[in-house]
Amino acid sequence: MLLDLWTIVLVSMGVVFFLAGTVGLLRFPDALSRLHALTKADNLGLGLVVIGLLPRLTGIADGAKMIFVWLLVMLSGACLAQLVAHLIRQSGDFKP
Amino acid sequence: MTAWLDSAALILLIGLAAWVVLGRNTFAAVAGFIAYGMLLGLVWVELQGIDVAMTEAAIGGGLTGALMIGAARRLKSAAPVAPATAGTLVIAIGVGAAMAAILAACVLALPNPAPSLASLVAGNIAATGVQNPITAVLLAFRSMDTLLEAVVLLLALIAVWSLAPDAEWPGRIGVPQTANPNGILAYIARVLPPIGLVIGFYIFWAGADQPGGKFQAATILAAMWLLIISAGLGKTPPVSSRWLRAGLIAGPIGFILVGAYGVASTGAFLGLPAAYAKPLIVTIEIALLPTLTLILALLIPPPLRKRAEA
Amino acid sequence: MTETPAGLLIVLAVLLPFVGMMLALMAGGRNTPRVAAITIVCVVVTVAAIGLQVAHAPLVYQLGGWAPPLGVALRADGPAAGMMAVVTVVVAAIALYARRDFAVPEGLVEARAPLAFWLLLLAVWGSLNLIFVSGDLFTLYVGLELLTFAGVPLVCLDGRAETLRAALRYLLFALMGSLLYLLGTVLIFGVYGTLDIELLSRVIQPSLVTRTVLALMTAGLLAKTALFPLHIWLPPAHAGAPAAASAILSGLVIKGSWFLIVRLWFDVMPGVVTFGTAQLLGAMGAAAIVVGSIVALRQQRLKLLVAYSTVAQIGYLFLMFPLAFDASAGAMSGGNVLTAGLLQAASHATAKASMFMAAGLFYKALGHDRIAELGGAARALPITTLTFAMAGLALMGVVPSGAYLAKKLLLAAAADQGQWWWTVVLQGGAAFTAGYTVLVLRRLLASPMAPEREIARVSRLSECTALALALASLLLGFVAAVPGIGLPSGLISNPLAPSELLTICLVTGGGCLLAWGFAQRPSSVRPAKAAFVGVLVEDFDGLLRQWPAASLSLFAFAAAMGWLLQSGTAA
Amino acid sequence: MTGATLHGLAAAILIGLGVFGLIAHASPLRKILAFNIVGSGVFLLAGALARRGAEAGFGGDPVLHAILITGIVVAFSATAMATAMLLRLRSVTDRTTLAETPPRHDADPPA
Amino acid sequence: MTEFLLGSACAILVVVAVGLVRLLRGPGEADRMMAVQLLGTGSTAVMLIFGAVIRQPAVIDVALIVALLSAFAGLAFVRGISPNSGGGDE
Amino acid sequence: MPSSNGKPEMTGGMASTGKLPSRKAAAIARGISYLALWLIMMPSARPTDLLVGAGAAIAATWLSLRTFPPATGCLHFVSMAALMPHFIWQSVRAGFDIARRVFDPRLPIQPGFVACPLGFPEGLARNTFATITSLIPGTVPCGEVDGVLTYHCLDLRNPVVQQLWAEERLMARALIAGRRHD
Repeated sequence: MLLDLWTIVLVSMGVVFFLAGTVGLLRFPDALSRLHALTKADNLGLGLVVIGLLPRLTGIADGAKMIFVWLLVMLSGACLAQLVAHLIRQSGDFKP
Repeated sequence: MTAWLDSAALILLIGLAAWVVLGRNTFAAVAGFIAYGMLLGLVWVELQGIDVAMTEAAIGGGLTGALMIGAARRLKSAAPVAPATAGTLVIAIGVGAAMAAILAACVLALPNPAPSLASLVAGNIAATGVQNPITAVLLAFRSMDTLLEAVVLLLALIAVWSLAPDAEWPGRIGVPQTANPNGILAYIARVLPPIGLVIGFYIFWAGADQPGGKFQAATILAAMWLLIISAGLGKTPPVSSRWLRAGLIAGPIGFILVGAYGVASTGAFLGLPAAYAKPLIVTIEIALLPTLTLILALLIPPPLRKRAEA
Repeated sequence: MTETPAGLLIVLAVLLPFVGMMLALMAGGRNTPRVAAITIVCVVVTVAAIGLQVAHAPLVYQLGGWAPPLGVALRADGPAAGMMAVVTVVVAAIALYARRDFAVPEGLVEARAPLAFWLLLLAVWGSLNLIFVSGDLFTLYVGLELLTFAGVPLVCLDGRAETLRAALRYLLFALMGSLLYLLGTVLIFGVYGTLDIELLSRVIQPSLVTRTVLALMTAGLLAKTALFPLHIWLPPAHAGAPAAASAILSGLVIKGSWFLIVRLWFDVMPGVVTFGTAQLLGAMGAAAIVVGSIVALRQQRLKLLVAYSTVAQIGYLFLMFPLAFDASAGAMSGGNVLTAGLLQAASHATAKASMFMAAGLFYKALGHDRIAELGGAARALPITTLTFAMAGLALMGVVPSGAYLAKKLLLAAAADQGQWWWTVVLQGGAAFTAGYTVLVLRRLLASPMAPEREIARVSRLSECTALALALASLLLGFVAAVPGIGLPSGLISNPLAPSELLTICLVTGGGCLLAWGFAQRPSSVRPAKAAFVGVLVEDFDGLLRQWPAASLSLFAFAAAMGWLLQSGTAA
Repeated sequence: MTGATLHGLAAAILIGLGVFGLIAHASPLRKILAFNIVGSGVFLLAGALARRGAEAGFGGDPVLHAILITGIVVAFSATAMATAMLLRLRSVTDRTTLAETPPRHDADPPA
Repeated sequence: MTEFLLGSACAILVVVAVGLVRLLRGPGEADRMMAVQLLGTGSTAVMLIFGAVIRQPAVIDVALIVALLSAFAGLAFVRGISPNSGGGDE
Repeated sequence: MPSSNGKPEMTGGMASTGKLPSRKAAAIARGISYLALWLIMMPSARPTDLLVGAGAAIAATWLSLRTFPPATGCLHFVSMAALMPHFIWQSVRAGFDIARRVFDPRLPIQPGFVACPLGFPEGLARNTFATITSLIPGTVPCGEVDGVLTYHCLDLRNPVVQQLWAEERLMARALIAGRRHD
């Protein structure tokens, strides 16, 4: 029961952060600010979903694998964010 | 509730497809196509085709997406293409709609209960020694298709090679790619591929008993290799390389040799003797893995020298 | 259904070319042609062995020992063995012909075009053998794709923009066809739960889905076969490729998808076909003959002329479908008409390959292939001129060619069923063929325009190979004498009977008239009245070969066929 | 309506969309994209059929799934080949459409 | 519980779909690709949730592949749209 | 662009003080971590599975040593692991920070660039630092010129540079820099 509560709370929060990412992507005025919303809110949303799902998995290894998926997404997201940021600055794709 | 999730994913999928087809901007269409590929993976998970989901996510989303982006960039400077006339558009809409309607009617007219070979597979899977039914079909029941498919890939590569400028034959085709060796692209190209290698081997090895297998693994490995190449940390081998050519034919030739062993041991080409079925399947997969990896990676064309010999 | 002991031969026939291709890739450089030659010898022996076996009984092989529907079976029946034999002859001839053209140039370790050519030649062969013997619809799909992937690069071996464009058109259109075929395969599986041709042939019933499937698959395969009006890619692709490659494309590659249509209509779902659809297919064939021939007559370049004549000859291959429809049973039935169709395919494969070879030799010797300036070529290349003439005669259906035999059988069937209109088409088609053969021959035999024309040397081996192939086509009619083919005896009781000779004279005369009427001529000469029709037809053809028009025709054909399938049963 | 039917209908729509793109787009790259859409529609249709045939404890008909994997790889190689051809065309000329030039009535054919 | 999980999966999908407005509107290429990344992360999350619902651990492997390959596609995109990326053909 | 003069001297040349491990030590450390990764994915103790896992780990280590020679720097695993909770916390803070701003109807942001001179030399150390700092609240690194990383900040009113320097001090122990790639 407590575990269910854990799942419900964390997954719901995950949804909220995905929402934050989307709203940021739509509301922020320039490309670089949108990038902030994307890299930060989304990764946290995915992380919360992952942690929320942990008690529902059958094995510890599955949980570790799931966390690894999250870390992988974070790593690639972080690197990609820098590359995109560099690109936006270079191409003048943004308004200062 | 599942129906809701299904519908949401499918509506999104159709929307993205419409964007890919209808969008004006080619780059935007390609971006939509990548999103489409990712979403397809999800839809396949919903259809409980885990193996297919892996393949579609890896090949449909990742590799094809990268291929298309590269192509779109290089075609940017080409002369613009005249848009279709209104008449063509109207007729094309009609044809597309008619096609969709007829197929929808066919889907609704399919017999119930649906025919299936699932129980036949379940009844015979023990003879193959593997537990993943899809691997059993791919490497035992319909192994001819898999063998021919490896040949198809090889042939596609020969076709792509046959397009190379004469001046570059038999060396490295295309311009080597470069990037700042201390930049972030090089950084990720150093960090990610070893991890991808471990994941690729895992997907490959797990494929005998659970979803996964050589195609998915080969796609991952190919993507990692391409990442290394695109960051300037490695080069494609020259087409004359003995090692490369040996790797390219290792898979199909190994497959055929195992098949010939089947003639000797079971009396049927591609037959698997019950006692050694699983080791033989693994042997075939091990032979195919480098071949598929090399071909999938080399099928993504490197930048060509412009007007090298025009 | 039970397996036959010699079945392993079929596996060999399919896999040996591919193994040869891979070993040739590994060997590389100057060893590639050698490995290809060894492979060809091996496959020739295999196919001969298969032929001997099939003469007694069809061969069946279950791969991996798994019986359909779970496994995949290969079957070599009479038509499959016959087609395999024809392909073997043509491939061997093309290999001999191309030995000089695709040798590695001096001073190079390896060159791109020769390597690609030899690998692709073997790949085409393997895929064709696979298509002939495969008993599984999905394996056939893989075979079709193999054939496409092997055929397309042959078009653009020289890397010019025009040939690249032609190859891309070919590839995209063929891919559209493959998708339609695959769609049909998937739907079939959804209804019957098997893809095995023999199992399917027992259970398949006309229904909404099977009719849709037949329409989609036929349309897709026609796109790959380039039957008019789906010939968008054929003329530029076949005319732009190197001669040996054109011979492969025109003589062999299109036969793969054509044979698959035959399998589909005669073996998989003969009961789904209706009278109307069979007539539609025949009508498209007739249209192909008329339009293809007229446009061929108006060409100024020899290779384009031969390419358009291929468009017309493809039409010929589809005339057997309406005649093979058994109205009383409401289904397709094989028999003599099917034999006639296969004979036609065989004679076209050999004759057209040798015609392209001859055209390539003229091009090589003269440095151009402008028909108007071919004068004097006959004196320079007498053997090749003879080759061209013989290939033309074989295509026309002169005694004792295979086409003659086929025509006899089809005419008999048309008379039998009272479908007199196909008689007209058959004889008219022969007249058209005579037309462009005569047109070219007249130019070849004319005296040279400029006496100081430089003539390059061509390989004598190539010339002789082309001649041998043309001769083979011309003598193909003698297969009627072979027991076991199952042809009615006494078909060619007296080939020199007055009625036969009269027919030939009439056809040739008609051909001369057509050539005179439609051919382009120097602007100083007043064009004949028919030339206006010719220009119209030419423009019509140009319009149809635009991408939107061609792709629309594809779906329009599928729709028309689906409608005819549906309404034919309701009536 | 079951989930499988839903997916089948969606597949029909995808195929329709892709067919439209194949006909309407003049740019070869967009044609290749549309080809991929049709292809994935066909695969999805097969997936729906496989789901209908789920039995013996499998989530779907494994034969159909295996065939699909083969089909996806073949479709990818076709895409790669078409793209390579297109890029080669691009490296030789500026004009990447499929329409033929020069017009057929030209008097001076290329050598 | 299943209902809740599927519901939240649905919610994530809808939210991410709304983010695709950036794919449609742009204005820059980078904006479009951000929307694609958002969809990639979102569909990974949905996939994981769905895998937990149907109790199929192999779905995590699919998510793993999606994560790895979407990174690859993203990097290709960055190189594809960058004005001075390597390669000699411009 | 607000420049950031007055950077404390102590950070200069930071992170190059640690001793680089030998090639062998680096290989063993990486091999073990890749093997651990394998075990996470395939927690099976069957000998064949372990054998393949070991093979995968060896291949990955070989690849890693090839593209990323130990001489170009390394991460100190223990210190890095010790910092993990801190990074995660920063990442959570970043998410909340974004959510707070996004859902605020006034949209309280003031984006702009900040230049941040760093002690980390080019290569692994600086890249890792940049990657990790892209996860902390309000900053995304977007390129570097002569040892100065440029950050895009969501809110220039925050003391961004001080925050980054604090991170730098924290990470100095975990990042051992080597020569640059060439």
